Amino acid sequence: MGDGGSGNGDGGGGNGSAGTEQAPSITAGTAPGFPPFEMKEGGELVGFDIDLFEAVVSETEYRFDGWSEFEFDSLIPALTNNNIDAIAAGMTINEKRDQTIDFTDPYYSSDQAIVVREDGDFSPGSLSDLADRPVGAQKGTTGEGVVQDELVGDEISENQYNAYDNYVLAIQDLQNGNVDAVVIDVPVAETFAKNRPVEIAFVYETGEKFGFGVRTDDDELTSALNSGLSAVRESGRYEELTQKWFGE
Amino acid sequence: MTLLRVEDVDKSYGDEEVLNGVSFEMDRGDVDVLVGPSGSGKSTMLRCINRLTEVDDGDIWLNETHVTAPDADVNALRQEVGMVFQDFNLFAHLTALENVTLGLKRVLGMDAAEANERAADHLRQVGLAEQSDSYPAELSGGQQQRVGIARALAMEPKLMLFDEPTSALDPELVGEVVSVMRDLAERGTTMLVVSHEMGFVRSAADDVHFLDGGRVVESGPPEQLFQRPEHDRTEEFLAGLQSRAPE
Amino acid sequence: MTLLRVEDVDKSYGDEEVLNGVSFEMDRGDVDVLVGPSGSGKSTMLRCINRLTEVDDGDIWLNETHVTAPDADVNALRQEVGMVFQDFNLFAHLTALENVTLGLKRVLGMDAAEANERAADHLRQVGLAEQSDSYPAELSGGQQQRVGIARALAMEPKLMLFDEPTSALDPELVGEVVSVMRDLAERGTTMLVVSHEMGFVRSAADDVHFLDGGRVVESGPPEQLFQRPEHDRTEEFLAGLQSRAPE
Amino acid sequence: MLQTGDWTFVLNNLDYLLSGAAVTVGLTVTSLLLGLLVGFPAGAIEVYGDGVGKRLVSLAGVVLRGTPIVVIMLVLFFVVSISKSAFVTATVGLGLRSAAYQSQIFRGALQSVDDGQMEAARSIGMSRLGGIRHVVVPQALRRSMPGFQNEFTIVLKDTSIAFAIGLAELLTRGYDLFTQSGRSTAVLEVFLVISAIYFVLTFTTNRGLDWLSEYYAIPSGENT
Amino acid sequence: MSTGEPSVADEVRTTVTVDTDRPWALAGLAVFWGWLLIRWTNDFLLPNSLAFPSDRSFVPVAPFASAAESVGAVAASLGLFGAPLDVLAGVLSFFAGAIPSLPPLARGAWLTIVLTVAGIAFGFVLAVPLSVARVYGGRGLRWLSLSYTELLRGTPLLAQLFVLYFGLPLTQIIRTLPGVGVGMVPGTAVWVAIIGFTLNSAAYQAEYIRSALESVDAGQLTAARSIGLSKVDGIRYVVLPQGLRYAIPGWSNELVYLIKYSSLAAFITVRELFFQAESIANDTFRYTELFVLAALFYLALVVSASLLMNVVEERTAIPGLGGKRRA
Ligand SMILES: Nc1ncnc2c1ncn2[C@@H]1O[C@H](COP(=O)(O)OP(=O)(O)OP(=O)(O)O)[C@@H](O)[C@H]1O
Ligand SMILES: Nc1ncnc2c1ncn2[C@@H]1O[C@H](COP(=O)(O)OP(=O)(O)OP(=O)(O)O)[C@@H](O)[C@H]1O
Ligand SMILES: [Mg+2]
Ligand SMILES: [Mg+2]
Repeated sequence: MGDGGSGNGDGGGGNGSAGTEQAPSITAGTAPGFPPFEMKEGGELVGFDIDLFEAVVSETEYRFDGWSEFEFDSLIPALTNNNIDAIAAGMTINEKRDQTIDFTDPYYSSDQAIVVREDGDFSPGSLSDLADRPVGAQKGTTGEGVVQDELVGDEISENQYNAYDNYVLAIQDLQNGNVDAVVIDVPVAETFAKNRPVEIAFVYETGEKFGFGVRTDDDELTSALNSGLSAVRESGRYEELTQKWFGE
Repeated sequence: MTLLRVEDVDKSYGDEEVLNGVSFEMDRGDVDVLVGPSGSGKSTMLRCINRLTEVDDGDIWLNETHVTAPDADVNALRQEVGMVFQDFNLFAHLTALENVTLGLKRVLGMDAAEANERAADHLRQVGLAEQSDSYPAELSGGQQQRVGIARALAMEPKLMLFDEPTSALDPELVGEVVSVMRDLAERGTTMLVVSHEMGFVRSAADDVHFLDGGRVVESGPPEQLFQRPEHDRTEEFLAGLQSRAPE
Repeated sequence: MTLLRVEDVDKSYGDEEVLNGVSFEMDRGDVDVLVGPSGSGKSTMLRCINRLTEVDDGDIWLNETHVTAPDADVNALRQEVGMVFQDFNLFAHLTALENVTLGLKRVLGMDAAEANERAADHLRQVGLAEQSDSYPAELSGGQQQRVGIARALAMEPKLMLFDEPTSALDPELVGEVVSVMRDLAERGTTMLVVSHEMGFVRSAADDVHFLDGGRVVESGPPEQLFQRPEHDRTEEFLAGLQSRAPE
Repeated sequence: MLQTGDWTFVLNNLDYLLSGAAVTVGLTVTSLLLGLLVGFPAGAIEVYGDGVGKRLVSLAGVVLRGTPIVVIMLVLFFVVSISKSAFVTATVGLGLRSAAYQSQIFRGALQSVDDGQMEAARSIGMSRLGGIRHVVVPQALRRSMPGFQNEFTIVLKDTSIAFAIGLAELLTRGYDLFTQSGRSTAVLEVFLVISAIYFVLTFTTNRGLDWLSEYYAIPSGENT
Repeated sequence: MSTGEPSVADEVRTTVTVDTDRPWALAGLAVFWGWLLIRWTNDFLLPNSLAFPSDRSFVPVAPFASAAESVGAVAASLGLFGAPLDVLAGVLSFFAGAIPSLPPLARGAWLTIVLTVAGIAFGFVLAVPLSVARVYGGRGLRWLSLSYTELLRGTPLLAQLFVLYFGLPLTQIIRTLPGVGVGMVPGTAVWVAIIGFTLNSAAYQAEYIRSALESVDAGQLTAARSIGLSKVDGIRYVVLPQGLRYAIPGWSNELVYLIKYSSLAAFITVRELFFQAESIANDTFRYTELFVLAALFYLALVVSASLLMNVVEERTAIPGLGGKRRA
């Protein structure tokens, strides 16, 4: 399985919780299909999170041992079960997650975009306009949280919410007409709006922030990543990366 | 009045000539028996008559029907010709009664009541009134064969074919089936029977046809064939037969 | 010199008394035959001797070995007692030769060369030198049974048990097996045989034991038993047997 | 729906897919081996064993056969967490489930060997264990060939479910391809190609196993 | 092209059965089904005004949670000897964690059953002509039927579902059909899943039925023809009724398979049992409870299906035909 990002096979690598060794190695998990944060290009794992996390780790004493790919909603159990040592997957810091895992300082802030087809038949201006419409989101994301908390039960029925393993499929199904709107992080939505026949109808402000996920008992790694993150910001590398991935 | 006319029938499987210019005739009410060594073509001959097997050459007529014509209606023909098999071939998933009614309902299009009535009649005729609700597996071989006979008879065919109807039976069960057949013969049913049951042949057959290697070697009433056969081959074969069944 | 002593053996299955005080003796070189109606306990008697079945009561001695002792070494015992089965039970995945060598190698611990040599000898003795590489499914029934005999003989047992060795064979194949057995008898093999093959019994048996309902009704040399049986039951049974096999 | 551009895209990434197919094949082999290693003794215990051991084995079998493989894999990965490696986890999941099925195949095969074979073995002085080993098992193994063949294709296809724990096998890689931005129009092409690869794999292994079982068949068969 | 025809193996696989002489297993099933039926009635049939809230469990959590806590405390105080109590506390807290997720799992189980029953039933309708074509058809029909079964059996079900859902414009068509997704009628994805299971299951069922048809004695059809039945009628009235009885054991296997593989519908957004379990687990991070619960649900469904098929087999048994599984 030697190819590219999927480093599940390299077994015995670093066990992050060992802690005592010099320069322990860490494995990070991500969920591609979330452009421009993480995605596959020609079999290679690329994206903002990928570059940023690798840059951050290189500022620490930890040795980076490669990426493991998961479905987004499998990342947290993978982390708590030591399958990986950190999550870099555009993961929003929220209370529920914070009870199970720890987050580093935020490295990006985002809101949720409501994406619709470009044809203009349907252009909602607020969540209540979505009443009785099939709506999609990716399993386990903040977008799903918005749908579940704000829509299901009030505006739409449970059956009108379509949950996908992946944004790309959600957008695909939007194009196919199986859902009328998809709730999705703004930067991702912008990428899709650029190269797919979809557009952002409106932005639902959640003020959410992305952080890297770390096990609760792994304070050393948390603080190392935090200082690494400041170092990357200070060196101007962070600017470069946002320019590279979000710039025109 | 001629009911069945077999004219110069040929049949080969690959290189093997199984029937080779077979001809004979039967009148209505006749009971004819085919005898002959294993592989001589007896079963094949029967199967040609109801077109379970196609002849290569020659003609078969049943009354006015040209059996071997390519456009003959085989399903209609088979209603005219009842067949009783060596290993019974009762429909395993149906009771004795249902075995008999299936054809009445699905082929003759009778309604259930009528079919049941006629089937019950025929089962009674073969002595199985009691067993009508039993499944084949619950019947003895002799009883199964009698259901087979009832099943064929119920279609009220013009001609009944029997292919060694008793040879798969235990010796003590042969009697019941032979007696049913003798009964039929006495009541004027036209029957063409492959059998080596000498008791039946002697008491019921009008004509016996001796087949060997796909040819009719000799035909005639049983007394004639048994007592003064014209051919050595016939004599030899029949002598073997008679010593085998001494009753 | 007594080789086998069966003393007052009882055996029941549930309520059914299958053996009921059976006693007899055999000397080295004897050929004894057990006859009796179906269910009379003949097979059970044989199986008690090599402990495929356990007796309920009574004793069996083979030479100095107390067969029925709870601590007897059954595997050692079974090397001393060869058994030939009605339906052969050849090892289906092994060739004729391998059928014979398996026990030599795995029980007697011979090396391959020695085992092959001895097996080939025994196959030759039963007339199957040619077939040693054939699998059971490629052999006729008679050939299979001869391999079965060779397999048992190769262990060089003191006593050979045969349980109706010819009754699963087509009539025309019985002869080959009987002639092999007759051969063994002439060469002094001690044999206890369940068989109703009159040809074999008359020409080879030293003693015949007639079992009925789990008891030895009568024992004696075949002439005596056949010509002046003491019991009506014996006479009746043997009369049936002899008429069945007129050769 | 089928577009040349998409075909080119898929064919350009064929080596990516094929390396996924290699993972698929590897996973199939390790799982089947584990299944054999565990399943064979388990089958033997169900036939020859007794008491608690037998009960435990058959209970484990019922649980493994009654639960979807995706649930088994997720439990192993996220609940029991037997290994960091998705490959090892998938092997254990598929392997144990396969063991549960293989044990039934062997059980059936062992039981189908005629009792007379064992009696014959005992009658030449073999011990029970010797009889099982030299007479019953060799025949049972041959008889379980068709069942094993069936199991082979089932495991091969079910490796695709390791998708759920992120193992980069064939299906996951197909998924990777069309979830790249701008490539979602290639869904159908991707799936046609990976289906074709699966088909070639199952078809050729089946023919291979056919050949193998014919090669090792006992002449004239045992199908009496 | 020749198929590997693993008929022996297929029969061997019918193995998820319970001994009917284990009353506790049957009692457990009875409770499970009783609860499911009440739950469904409550959630789907009763008007909201009358119904118990559909997202609340019938059984309160609190007693389990507090019991778990107190037993756990006692266990801790006993030290080493508390081990059995510790287990009990574990079981109690498992229930406490599991109870809130029961209502959504019941809804998921409903869809699982819908998918399975529809898949097997529609699959059967397809499988009969497929197998008949294979056994009695001409060259062309035989080849067609063989290719279909080989193709569907040679590729993973998951891939087939992806093709149907994402690869083909099926969803666009189904979506526009009247009634889809309205009220109790399942939505688009469910229909796509049903189509997938139907097509896939038809291939497997066709194999079981084919080998069963082939085991019907040829004399049966000859006899049927000899009383004047046409070939089609002979197959219909004589061969199929027998063959289908022989096919029941294989068919039970297929039912069990389908129950388990219906979980793959989760990957195309169908909210069946496994989907519900996974999504609650993702939400609450209670992976252990949810996956173990899901496994228990599936086991209960599978065992029930086996029992049901045993009854069917007994009911359709005819002396000398079917009934006892052929060895
Ligand atoms: N379907 C077939 N294909 C090839 N050869 C056949 C077929 N049916 C019959 N035969 C051959 O035709 C010959 C005559 O067979 P047939 O069954 O008519 O003989 P028979 O006189 O009925 O013999 P028996 O007394 O053994 O039933 C035999 O050599 C047989 O092998
Ligand atoms: N394992 C068993 N369990 C129960 N009953 C048995 C068993 N083996 C044999 N029997 C019964 O013991 C009786 C004697 O059987 P046995 O096989 O010894 O008779 P036999 O004289 O060899 O008869 P046959 O000539 O039919 O072989 C029979 O009634 C049989 O049903
Ligand atoms: Mg014939
Ligand atoms: Mg006996």
